[in-house]
Amino acid sequence: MSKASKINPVRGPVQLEVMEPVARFSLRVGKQGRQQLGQALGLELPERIGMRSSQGGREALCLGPDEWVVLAPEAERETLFTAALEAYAEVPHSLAEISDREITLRLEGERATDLLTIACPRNLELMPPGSGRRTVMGGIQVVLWRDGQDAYRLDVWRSFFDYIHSLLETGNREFAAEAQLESQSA
Amino acid sequence: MLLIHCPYCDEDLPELEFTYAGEAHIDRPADPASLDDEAWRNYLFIRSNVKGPHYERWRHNHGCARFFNAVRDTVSDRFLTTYRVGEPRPDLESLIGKEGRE
Amino acid sequence: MTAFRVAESGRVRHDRPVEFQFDGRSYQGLEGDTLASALLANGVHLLGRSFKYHRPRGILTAGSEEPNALVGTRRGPGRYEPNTRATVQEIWDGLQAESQNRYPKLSFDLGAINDRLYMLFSAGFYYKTFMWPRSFWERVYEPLIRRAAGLGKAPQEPDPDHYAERHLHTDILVVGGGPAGLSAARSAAKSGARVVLVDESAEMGGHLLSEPGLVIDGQPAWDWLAGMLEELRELGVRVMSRTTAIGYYHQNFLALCERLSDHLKEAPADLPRERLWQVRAGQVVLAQGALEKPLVFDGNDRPGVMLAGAAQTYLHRYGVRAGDRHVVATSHDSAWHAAFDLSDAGSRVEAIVDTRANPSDALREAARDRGIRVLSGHTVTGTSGRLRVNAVRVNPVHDGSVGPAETLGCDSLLMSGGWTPSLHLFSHTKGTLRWDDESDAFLPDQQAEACHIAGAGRGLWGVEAVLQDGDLRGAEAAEAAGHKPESGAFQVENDRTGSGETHRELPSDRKPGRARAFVDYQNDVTAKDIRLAVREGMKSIEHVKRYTTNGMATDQGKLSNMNGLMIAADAVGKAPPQVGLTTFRPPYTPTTFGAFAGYHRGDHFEVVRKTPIDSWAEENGAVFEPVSQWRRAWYFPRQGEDMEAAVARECLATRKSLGIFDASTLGKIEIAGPDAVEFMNRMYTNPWTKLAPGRCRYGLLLGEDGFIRDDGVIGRLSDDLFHVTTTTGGAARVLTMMEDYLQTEWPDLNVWLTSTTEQWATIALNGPNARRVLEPFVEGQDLSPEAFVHMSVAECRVAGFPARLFRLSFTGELSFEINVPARYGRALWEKLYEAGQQYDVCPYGTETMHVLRAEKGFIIVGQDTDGTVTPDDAGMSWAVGKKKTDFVGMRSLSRPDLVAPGRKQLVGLLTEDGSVRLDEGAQVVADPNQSVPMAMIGHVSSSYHSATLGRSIALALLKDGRNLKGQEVYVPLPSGLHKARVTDTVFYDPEGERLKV
Amino acid sequence: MTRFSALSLLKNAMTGHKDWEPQWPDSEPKQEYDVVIVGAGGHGLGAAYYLAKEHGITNVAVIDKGWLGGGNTGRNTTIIRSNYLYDESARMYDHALDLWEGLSQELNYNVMFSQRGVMMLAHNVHDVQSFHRHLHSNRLNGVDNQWLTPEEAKAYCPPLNISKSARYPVMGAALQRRAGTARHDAVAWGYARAAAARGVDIVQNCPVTAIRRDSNGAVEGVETARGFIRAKKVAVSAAGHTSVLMDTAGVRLPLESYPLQALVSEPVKPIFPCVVMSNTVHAYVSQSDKGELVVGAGTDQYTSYSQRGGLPHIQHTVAAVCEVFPIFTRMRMLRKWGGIVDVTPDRSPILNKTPVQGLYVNCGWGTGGFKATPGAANVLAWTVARDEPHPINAPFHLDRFRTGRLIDEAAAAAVAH
Repeated sequence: MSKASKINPVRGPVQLEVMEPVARFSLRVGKQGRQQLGQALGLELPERIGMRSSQGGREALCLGPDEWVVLAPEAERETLFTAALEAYAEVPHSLAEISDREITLRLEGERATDLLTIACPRNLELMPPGSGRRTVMGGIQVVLWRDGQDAYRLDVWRSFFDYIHSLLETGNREFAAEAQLESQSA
Repeated sequence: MLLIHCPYCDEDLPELEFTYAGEAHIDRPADPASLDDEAWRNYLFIRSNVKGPHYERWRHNHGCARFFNAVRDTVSDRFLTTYRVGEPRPDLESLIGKEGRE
Repeated sequence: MTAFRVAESGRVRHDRPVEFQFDGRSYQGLEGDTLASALLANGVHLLGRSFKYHRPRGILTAGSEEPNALVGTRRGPGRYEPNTRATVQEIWDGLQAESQNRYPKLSFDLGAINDRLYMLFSAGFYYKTFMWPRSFWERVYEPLIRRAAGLGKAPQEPDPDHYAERHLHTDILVVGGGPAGLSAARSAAKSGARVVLVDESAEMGGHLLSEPGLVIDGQPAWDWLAGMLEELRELGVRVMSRTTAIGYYHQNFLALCERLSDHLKEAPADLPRERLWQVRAGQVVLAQGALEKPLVFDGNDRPGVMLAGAAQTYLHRYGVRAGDRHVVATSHDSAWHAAFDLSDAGSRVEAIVDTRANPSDALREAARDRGIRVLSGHTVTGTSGRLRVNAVRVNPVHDGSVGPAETLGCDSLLMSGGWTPSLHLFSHTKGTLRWDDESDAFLPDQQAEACHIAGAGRGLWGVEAVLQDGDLRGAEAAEAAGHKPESGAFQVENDRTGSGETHRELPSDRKPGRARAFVDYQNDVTAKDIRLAVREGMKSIEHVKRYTTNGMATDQGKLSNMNGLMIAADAVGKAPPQVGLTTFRPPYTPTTFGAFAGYHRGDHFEVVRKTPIDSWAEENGAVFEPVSQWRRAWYFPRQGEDMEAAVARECLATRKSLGIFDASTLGKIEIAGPDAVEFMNRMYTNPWTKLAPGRCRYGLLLGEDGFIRDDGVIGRLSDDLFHVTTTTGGAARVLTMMEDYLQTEWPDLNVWLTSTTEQWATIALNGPNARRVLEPFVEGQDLSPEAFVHMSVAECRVAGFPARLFRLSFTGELSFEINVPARYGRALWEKLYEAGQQYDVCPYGTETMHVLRAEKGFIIVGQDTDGTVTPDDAGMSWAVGKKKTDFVGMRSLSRPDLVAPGRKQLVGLLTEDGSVRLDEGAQVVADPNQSVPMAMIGHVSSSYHSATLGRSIALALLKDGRNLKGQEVYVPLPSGLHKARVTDTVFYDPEGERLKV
Repeated sequence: MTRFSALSLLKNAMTGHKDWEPQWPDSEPKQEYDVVIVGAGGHGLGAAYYLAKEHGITNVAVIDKGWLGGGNTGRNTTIIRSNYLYDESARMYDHALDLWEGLSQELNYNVMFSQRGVMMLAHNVHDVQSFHRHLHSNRLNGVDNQWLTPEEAKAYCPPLNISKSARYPVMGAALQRRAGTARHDAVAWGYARAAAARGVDIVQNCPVTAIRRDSNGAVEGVETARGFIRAKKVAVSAAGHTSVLMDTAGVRLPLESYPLQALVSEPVKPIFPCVVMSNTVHAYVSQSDKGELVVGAGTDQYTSYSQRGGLPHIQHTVAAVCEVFPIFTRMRMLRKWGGIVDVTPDRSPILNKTPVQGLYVNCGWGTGGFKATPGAANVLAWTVARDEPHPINAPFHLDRFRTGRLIDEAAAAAVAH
């Protein structure tokens, strides 16, 4: 079985990678002037929960009816802040920095979706690549970005990160053990 | 585990993303000081606790973070509908009628 | 080959022998055997002892409904399991099993004395006796009862296995891999729906595995099965064996338990033992078949007495004959076929005893062809044989009267009392059942969930009918799930349709009071127990169940409920549905705690939140304490120091020079927007309008009931931006409460809330040298006392990191709290720690923090308040905006009891003997000379030894406390009576001089 | 009534047990009673018994919508203790405990009251403080409760994990030795039998649909599925269903009904000698006489009358049990079930007169009703008989929610700082 041979018996079939920090903001703004603010921030703000946009290295994901998480390269942190500050008088909003609130884990591999289902009760098939959601994993709130059919990013609050990471590693090893067993019996 | 329709996300989602937030349509009095003790007690503590369709609040706290309203039958735990904060109380009869036809 | 194995028969691998042990003796079985089939192949029928009478028991069934053949199994250290069903456990090389509930050994059990005294142990006997003398219940009777009860022994060691979880979403879940489930899965899958098919057994096929003589669509049953499974695979159906649907919950949410390793000789280390699947299905097809009922007659429990359907399964699926000489007792056609098959396999069938006067001619003929004697219109009135049945007593019945007995020698008695649909999961949903007079069975009626019952589960009989029905239900489910259904047709040859009749206990010529006719085998409930219960007024089936324990054994009443109901209904004199059916409750079969716990064990039981500075504390020898989900450094003992010494040193060092403290766990909420100040005014008791940007203020948050919920220092960063801090444990709660008010009561407010608890690492520097150490690191803010007064906040840079800097004090010393992005927390800590060396900087933990704040009379919410304390009770009326017309909780503060005299108020307490530290929680009395119960006036909420003051200090909530200032009160402790003086809450530096540095 | 004893058991054994009488008659309701009690659980049946025995009022009916003892009486985890913090609660539960101790003899029915001790685990500093507050208060109230070190706790309950590296290490425990368990069904049956013997009618399968009041506003009787039953006094003791019924009399209650789940394991030989409660980890365990581990869960988050309850809650509870008692992972859950508990804002009961003349209420016991059974029944009978509360239940009045004089045990246990 060619599938089994790909599996690293120690680490499991899914690549788990802790990502470097980026500038991350929680953006809150009402309907009024929303697109104007988006322009100021160099981003389109998608209106539907779960939808994403990206523009020149910046990304936005709509998490709630008036809430977005906005990512930008670290170097653009101040630029973004300044732009928001300038727009504030006309478009009151909240731009809170949360770059350090969360740590991001990247998952990739054929069984990435399966791996998430060890802890995530949501139906991930209803979350197509290019979308994202705030949801819950193992009782812990996370923001899940689906970047591809088999690729995800998972933003986890800092103090919960190790817990989620090690839970997913356990699941990953478990998948490897099952594959090993299957290849034995095949 | 209940399956709950979030009226903001427009998705059916597992209960684990939600928290219950008590009976709905109990508005905080605009001027609490004007209420006598009994009226204030009623606001604080008296709940309908109905056996049947119950107007109640939930929060999609591990999702869009919105509070919203729902009508749920407390005998079957089945949701008849969910709706956004600020929307009027849906008419029960039409809801139950709709249920019956399903 | 073992004595009872049929050559080349069954689905076991005759070329793969497996060695295992039972009660220390080695046996050989074959790969594919269960423990039960392997023991039967070796002629072993005695497997255990019953619960109450310790009667010898054998194997009754071939499935998970087995009530008798429960054993302990062991697979190495920590892997002992009691009450394993031998009929389910697959054998593997080296499996060790042992019998249970017997002493000294299975064949000679002293507990069997109970069996001799059975007349005493009637239903509910324990309610009627063991009451005198009173003290004997706990000392004598109860321990005796407990020792006698209980089946297997609990595991004694922690379990080295791990357990897993998965969530699964599917269009259609089919429960049961027998003919109905297979055809349902196929028709559903062909429509394009996503289908999951599960079966508790090691392989799919269900009844087909026990009836290989069938020819389906022109193919032998097992070939057809193989083809079917291949087709399902091609259709993308997820087929899961060894997977039991254990519970059916709201909105088509089902729990499945998959067993992964218990059947393996060796399992990879990371392989979980079991996995709990939580499935949300659009539609559910329940194809769980039917369960065979025993007949109820005297001695129906001897080893060697088995359900006929089970014998058929052992023969065909495992290639094992249940004995050499069988008698078959039945009220249903199905058992005849078992007899025929055994006869064809070389067993001798002494007789078929049918309770019906006129079994069909076809059956009689088939029996005659095989030379089997047929006794129709007969009853069974007894069996004999100590550890295994050796004879059956049968009598003819004419017009309700029982004729003379005849004894038939045998080594195996196969029985069938007909079949009852398996509707347990359907019952979990609160779906209703209706009584069907024709089949004398409960059938599904009103459904409460989107489910479809297929096959024998709704009373159908015969494989063709069941296949056809499964196909239809599968299509129906697919259509309901929004797919275009496609159904097929089936043709089955050699189909054994049949019918039967239902009985209560069989008629007998013997004294009914003497009959040991078992209804619930494991719990030793007999027919006369049920009749006794009814006689004593237990007329609801729930009462009968609870009084007799019928149906409460580990088979969950699968074998006993229907027979019990028939007997109870007869005794009450009502039709069965009027007496009712007890509710079936999850799980469908007993399921390990481990499977339910899943990953939530050991390190994964619950998250331990750690701050960015936690690792430094750990490296530097901190002792930690759990605080809500966090662990926090409690104190930093040096060599040889106990907690008290460490805390005293930390306190003194901080007051004298400099202490450093990790406050990162404090909750933080950013409140932003044009209406931020209005929002603050409405939430907190304090006034906020006049707080200037750059300044901060202590805020007090109440519940709407007027009691203190949380507190913290709140900084105004700009007109529209507040940095709120909350207690560690209160962070999430406070944010939720704020969101609730904002979203539902005040949606008009233009303000937004963001949790920033984990964005920032927070370091508190306390002590007269705090500024000296900090100053060189700070850019963008003048730290001088004039430029940065007490209760100020600034955004600046500290050690090059972006920072929010507070000057505030929770210790009474000059103090700064520096918030930097979490990733820099440890780096900043280390820089400050290094720079602080010149001032003998002292890292301290939560205990020192508590002492220092108590010396200043600052409260800890949750310790000095307890959910019943108002701001005034806590002596904090100053924090309540006098001119405010409303804030959360304000109205409640004027409720009669909250303004009544005699409320408990926070005060200081100084013991007469300063070396005495009162116990936190100690109760205070005014009059020490009263007798118990004493009138208590309050309790000690905080109490410490203050190294600074060289004596103990305490805070207490006392009735009318502030009026008691200066007076003496008493604290009666087990160590003695302590006198204490009521004081102000501030023990140290009441004028706040030390802040003016 | 046949007196139960070893002798009567022996005698009946000789005659094949065919001479036992019904333990209570299944009564048809009369048209009128002095007192109607709604709800044939332990509390209602007990109140009827004490009305007859202590107050000489025997023209009493206990009416239930189902079979007697079929509500929370038959669905709880049977924990009995009295080590409550506040004087009011301690008195109530200690009164019950006193009655429990002689109940089998009093009722001539073995309710299997077993004083195995209830041990409550402290897992953090805050628990320790809170438990100490209880201990001291109990001591001065004459209620037994003692502090155990982790090692002593383990000696008292050997399966306990006291590893310091546990997620929630055991920092000590509060033990009430007089506390324990009883056989829940037997409590209902014993009271039913003893009440019936004194002339009380027990009417089963007869839903009460409304309480009727006369033109003066006083109670007139109850409407039932079998017609109107006149009564001078009506006491409602219907747990989760109380508020719906009281509504019909115009009395609105601060009650909400929540699902509460419990479960048992397969039976095993004695392994667990006491009751252990861990509020922090949410594990409540004992072992029944039959050998089953009896495990209580917390309430689900939403109000419900469905008696179903969700899976996540059970998972959490079982995980908690395995955390505190790691040897139990290979034990199997045999059965789980749900009850409906009625909860007041301060989690203390309402047991008193109501604003309606002749109407009495006993409700709001939340998860703690079983342990109070004899005490609550006893003072309810007093209250009904004398039309005034017994000093023990006087504080448990409805008006406290207006004045703010709550008896909030849970708030006193408070939240972690």
